[in-house]
Amino acid sequence: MTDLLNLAGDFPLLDRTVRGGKPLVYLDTGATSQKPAAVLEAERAFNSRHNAAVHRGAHQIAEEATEAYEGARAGVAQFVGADFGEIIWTKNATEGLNLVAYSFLNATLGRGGAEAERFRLNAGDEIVVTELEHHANLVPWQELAAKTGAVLRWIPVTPDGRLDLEQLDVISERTRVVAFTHASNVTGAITDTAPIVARAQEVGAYTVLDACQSAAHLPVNFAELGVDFAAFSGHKMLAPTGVGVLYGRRELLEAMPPVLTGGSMVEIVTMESTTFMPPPQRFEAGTQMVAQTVGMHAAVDYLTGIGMDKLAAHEDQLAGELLAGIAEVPGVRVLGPSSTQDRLAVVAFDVPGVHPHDVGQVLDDQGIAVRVGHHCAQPVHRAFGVHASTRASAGVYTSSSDIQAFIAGLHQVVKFFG
Amino acid sequence: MTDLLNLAGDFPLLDRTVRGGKPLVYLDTGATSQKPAAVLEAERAFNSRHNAAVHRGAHQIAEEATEAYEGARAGVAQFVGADFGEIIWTKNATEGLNLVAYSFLNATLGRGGAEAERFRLNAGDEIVVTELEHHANLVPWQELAAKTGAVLRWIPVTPDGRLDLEQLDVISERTRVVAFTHASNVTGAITDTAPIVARAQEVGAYTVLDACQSAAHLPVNFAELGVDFAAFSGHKMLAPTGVGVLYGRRELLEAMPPVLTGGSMVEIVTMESTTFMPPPQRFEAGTQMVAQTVGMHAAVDYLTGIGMDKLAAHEDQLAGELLAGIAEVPGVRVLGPSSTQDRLAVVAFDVPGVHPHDVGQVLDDQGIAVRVGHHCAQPVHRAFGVHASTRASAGVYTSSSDIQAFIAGLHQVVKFFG
Amino acid sequence: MEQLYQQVILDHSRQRSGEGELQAPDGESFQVNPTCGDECTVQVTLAEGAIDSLAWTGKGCSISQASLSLMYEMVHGQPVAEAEQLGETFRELIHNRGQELDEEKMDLLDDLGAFTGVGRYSARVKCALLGWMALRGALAQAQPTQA
Amino acid sequence: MEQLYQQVILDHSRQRSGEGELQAPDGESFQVNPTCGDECTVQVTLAEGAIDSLAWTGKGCSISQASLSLMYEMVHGQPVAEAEQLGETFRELIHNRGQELDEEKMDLLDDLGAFTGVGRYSARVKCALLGWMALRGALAQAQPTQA
Ligand SMILES: Cc1ncc(COP(=O)(O)O)c(C=O)c1O
Ligand SMILES: Cc1ncc(COP(=O)(O)O)c(C=O)c1O
Repeated sequence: MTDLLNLAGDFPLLDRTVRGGKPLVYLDTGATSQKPAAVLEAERAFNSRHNAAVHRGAHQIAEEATEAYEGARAGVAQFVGADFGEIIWTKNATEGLNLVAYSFLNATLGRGGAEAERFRLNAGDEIVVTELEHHANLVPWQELAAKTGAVLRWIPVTPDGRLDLEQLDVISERTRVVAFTHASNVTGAITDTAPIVARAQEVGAYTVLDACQSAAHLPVNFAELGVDFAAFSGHKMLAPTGVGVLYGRRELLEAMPPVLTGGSMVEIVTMESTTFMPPPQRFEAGTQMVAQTVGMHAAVDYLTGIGMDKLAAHEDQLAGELLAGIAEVPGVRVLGPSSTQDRLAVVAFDVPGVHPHDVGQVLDDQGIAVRVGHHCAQPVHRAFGVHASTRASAGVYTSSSDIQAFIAGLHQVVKFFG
Repeated sequence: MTDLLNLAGDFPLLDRTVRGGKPLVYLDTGATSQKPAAVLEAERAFNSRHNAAVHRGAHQIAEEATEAYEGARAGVAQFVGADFGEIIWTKNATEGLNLVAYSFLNATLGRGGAEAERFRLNAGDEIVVTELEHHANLVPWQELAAKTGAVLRWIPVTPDGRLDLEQLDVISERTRVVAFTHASNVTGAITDTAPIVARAQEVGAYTVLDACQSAAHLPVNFAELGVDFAAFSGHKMLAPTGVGVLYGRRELLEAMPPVLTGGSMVEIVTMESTTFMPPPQRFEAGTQMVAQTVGMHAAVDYLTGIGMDKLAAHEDQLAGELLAGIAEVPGVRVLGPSSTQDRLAVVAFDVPGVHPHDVGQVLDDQGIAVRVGHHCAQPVHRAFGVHASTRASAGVYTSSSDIQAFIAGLHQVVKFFG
Repeated sequence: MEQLYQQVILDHSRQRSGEGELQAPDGESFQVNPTCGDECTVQVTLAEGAIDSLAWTGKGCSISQASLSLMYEMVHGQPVAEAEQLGETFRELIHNRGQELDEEKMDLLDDLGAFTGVGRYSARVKCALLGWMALRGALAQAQPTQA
Repeated sequence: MEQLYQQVILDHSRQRSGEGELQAPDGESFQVNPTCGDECTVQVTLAEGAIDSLAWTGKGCSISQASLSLMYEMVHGQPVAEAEQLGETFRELIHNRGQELDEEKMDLLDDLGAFTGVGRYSARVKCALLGWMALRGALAQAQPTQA
C-alpha cells in the first residue's frame, strides 16, 4: 500500500462547494485537470511583469518574454524526454494530431519539395488507427484518408478494453502511418507500445502516439518509446487551457512542410513565394499562447517536484479503490480492465437500465463531478455494446475519501432508479 | 483636442522599470497589448472557481464553465456586430485566416459534399491579396494557390502606404477570394473597405478581412462592413494570449467543411466515417482555450466600458503627437500617411543610415520599448525600398508623456549614431 | 433531485408512449445530442391540418425519453398549429432556469410542467428538447413549404 | 550603451573590411535573421588548409556588420582549424550573458572582445553570430566531407 499524496490544498478550486453547499468531489480529471496555485501564479506573474511579443522585439521585456517562452519549451522537452527543437507548441493535443495529418496532406499536394516526398500518401497506402482512439486521433486520419485515397484500417479492442496485440498484422507493407493511444481515456488501459512501434518500424510506417492521458499521469520518454510523433494537452496535466504540445523527431520535422503559415515562421517573403524557418518555428505561425506555455512550465515543474513515479503510484492506489468499490455495486459493469495492472485511474462503467446522464445527475446532486457521455470515443463504446457511459477519473489531488464519496453516491444512484 | 484617457493605472505591467531602474515606456502595443487587472482577475477567477470541460459534463462546474465560454462568445459577437453563431474561437488571428484557406482547400479536395462546392478553387481561379498584408494574410493564400493551381494577384500600395484603390480591377471575374487588411500594422493606414467589398461582391468573390489592428483600436461592425470573413487576435486588444476569433457569415460557415477534426465537433463517429456538428462547433475541435475566452470577454467589456469611439479619439490624438514629434527629427522618414486622417497610432519609420536594431537598442536603453524589424510584413517594406523599420505604436494606456519620452529618445538615437 | 425527477418523468421514462415506426410518414427528423450521442427519430403523418399519427424511436436518458413519451401523448391527434404552440411554450419553460411560466402557460403545458426543474440544469436542456426539435423537423418536412 | 557599442564596433560598422564577392568561391553560405530579415553571404576559397580568400555581402545592423568586418580581418589567411576555433570561442563569449571569458580566451579573441556586452541582450546574439554562422556554412561546403 502506497502512501497517498495529500495535495488538494494546492488547488484553489477544490475547496469550493456545489449544489447548495455540498463540498466538491472532483472526479473529472480525465476531461480536464484543476490547476495548482503555482501555475496560476506563474501565468499571472508573466502577464503582469514580462508580457511582450516573443522573438520580435529588441526591448528588454520582449527579451524576457522570449526567454520565458523558450525556457518553457526546454522544461517540457526535458519532462518528456525530447530535445528542445522537437517540441512544437499547439493549442491542444487535437491540433497536434491534425498538424501531422495536414503536413502529410501538404506533402502529398507537393509542398515541401523533394525532401517532403517521404510523407506523401498515395491511393492504396494504408493508415492504421485503433478502435480505442479518442476522436482526436481517429477523425483526422479518416479525413486524410478521404483526401489522399489512402485506406483506413484499425487494430480492434479486446473484451477488457485493450488494444488487441494479436492483430498487429493489420499493419502491413502498405501501412504508412500507425496512430494509436498511449492510454485510453475510456478504458484506462495503458498500451504496451513496444510491439506496435516495432511492427511499424519493420514496415517503415510513421508512428503517432496520443499521449494525452499518459503524459499527465505517468513518466513518459518519447525518445525511449521510439515513436515518431506524440501529442498531449496542457489542460489535462495541471497547466492552463489553450496550450498543448506536438513532439516530433527532429529529422522528420526538418523535412516536413508547414501547416499554419503566417508570421514568425518565415525567412524571406515576397508576394510570389516564401521560405520557411527550421522547426520548431516552422510550425508555430503567429503569436503563440505565451502566457500559457509559462503556465505549462510551472505545471511540469510541479509534477517533477512530486515525481511522476510517485504520482503514478498514488493513482494506482486510487484505481484499485475505484475498481473495488464499483465491484460492490450490484450490476455495474466496468468498461475496461478490472485490475490495476497497466491501467490508469480512469474508470468508465455502465449501470444497466440507468442512462449515464441520470447517473451523473444523481452524483452531481451529491457534489460529485464525473463525466457522462461517449467521452469523444464512440467506437470503443460501440465495441462494448453501449452508447455512452459514466466515468470517474482521479488526479494528483484525489484522495481516498473522494473515492469513498463516489462509491456511496453510486449506491444512491442504483437505489434512486432501482 | 480630445481629453486623453488616463488608464495606465489599470495595467499592472506598466508600473515596472527596465534597464536598471528606468520607468517603462511601452510603445509596442501593435505587436501585443498589455492586460488590465480586470482581465487577469477574470481569468484567475475562472481558473480557481469554474474551470471544467465545457459542453461535456452534467456536473455543476461543467455547466458553469460552459456558460462562461458561451457567454464570452456572445459578448465578443456583440462587440463586433456579429451573431452568436458566427464567432469561432481560434488561438490567434493567424489560425483564423488559415482556417478559411484550409476549409476552401478541403472543399476543393471534395470534402463537405455538394454544399461546399461553391468554395472549390480550380486552376485559373484567382486569389487577390494586397502588398500591405501582414504575412498572416498573405502566406496562407500563397499556399492555397500553390495547392489548388489558383493564381495569386495583389492590390499594390500607394507611396503613402495605403491600398491603391485605383487598381481594383485586379479583382476580376476570375477572382474567388479577396483577402485584405482593415488596418496596416506597418503604415497604420485604415482601409476604405467599401469599394473593395463592392467590387468583390460584383464579381462574386469571398472577402476575408484581417481585422487584427482594427478590432483592437476602432469600433468595428462586420455585418455593416459586409465582409464574409474576418479574423482578429485577443492579445492585441487587452485579452490574454492564446485566443483569437474568426468571424464568418453564418450561411457560409454552414456550408463549409471543417478543418481541424476531433472531439466536440462531431455528431456520429464510426470507424469508417463521421458527421459534423453545425457551426460554430464544427470549427472548434478539441478542448478550447476556455479560460482565455473568459479573459477576452473581460477585455471587450473593459473596452466597451471606455467606448471604442473614445479610444479611437484618444489614439488619434496620440498619432498626431507621434507624427508631429517625428517630423522634427532630422532625416527621419515615416512609412505611411503623414496625417492622422484614416490612420492608427502605429507609426513605422526609417532613420537613414541607422539600422532599426540600433535605433531600438538606444531607445530600449532609455526604457522605451518599440518594435524593430519587418513586423511580419516584408513586401510593404520592400515597396518603401527598405528592409526593416522601427515602429512605435500606442494603446488605450498610452499617454502624451510616453510620446514625449519617445521623441526625446529618437533625438538621442540620431545623436548617438550621427 | 426529486424536483428534477418528478414522478411523472420517471413513470414516462419507464412506460413509454408512442415508441415505434410509421410505414409511410409524411415527415421525419433525426436529431442527435452531441454531448452524449443520444439520438431520436420522430415521424408524423398529417391529415386536415392535424397530426394524424406520430411515432418515435430513440435512445437516451430518462429526461429525453419521458419528454418524447409525453410529447406523443399531448400532440398526437392535435392540430399542427397547436402542437407547434405547445412546443414553443415548452421551449420557453425549459429555458426559464427552473422557474415556472405564468399560469396560463402552465395550464397549457399540463403534465409537461413536470419538466420545470430541468431548466435549472443547463446540461439537461438539450435532453428535454431533443424530441421537440425532431418534431419541429418532422412537421417542417411534412408541410408544403410556407413561403 | 557605450558598453554595447564599443568604439571598435562603431568603427567597423562604418568602415567595413572584406565586403565584396569572390569570382570562384570554394564554399558559400547565405544566412537570414528572421526577426528583422537581415541577411549575409560569406564566400571562401581555401588553399593548403587555410582560408585563402574571404568576402562577404549583407545588410544588417551595426553589430552584424561590425562582426562580419572584424571576422574578415581576423580569419582571412588563417588556417581553417584556427578560424573554426576562433568562431567557437566567439560563440561562447556571445552566449556568456555579458561576462568575459577567461584570460586565455579573451587574448585569443583580441578585438572581438569588444562584443562582450552583446551577450547581455539576447535579442542581439543572433546579430553578432550571423556572419560566423555563414562562415561555418561556407567552410563546410568548401571542405571535402570529413566522414
Ligand atoms: C495586421 C495584422 N495581421 C495579422 C496579425 C497576426 O496576428 P497573430 O500573430 O496574433 O495571429 C497581426 C499581428 O501580428 C497583425 O498586426
Ligand atoms: C486520449 C485523449 N486523446 C485526445 C484528447 C484530446 O485532447 P484535447 O481536447 O485537449 O485536444 C483527449 C482529451 O479530450 C484524450 O483523453
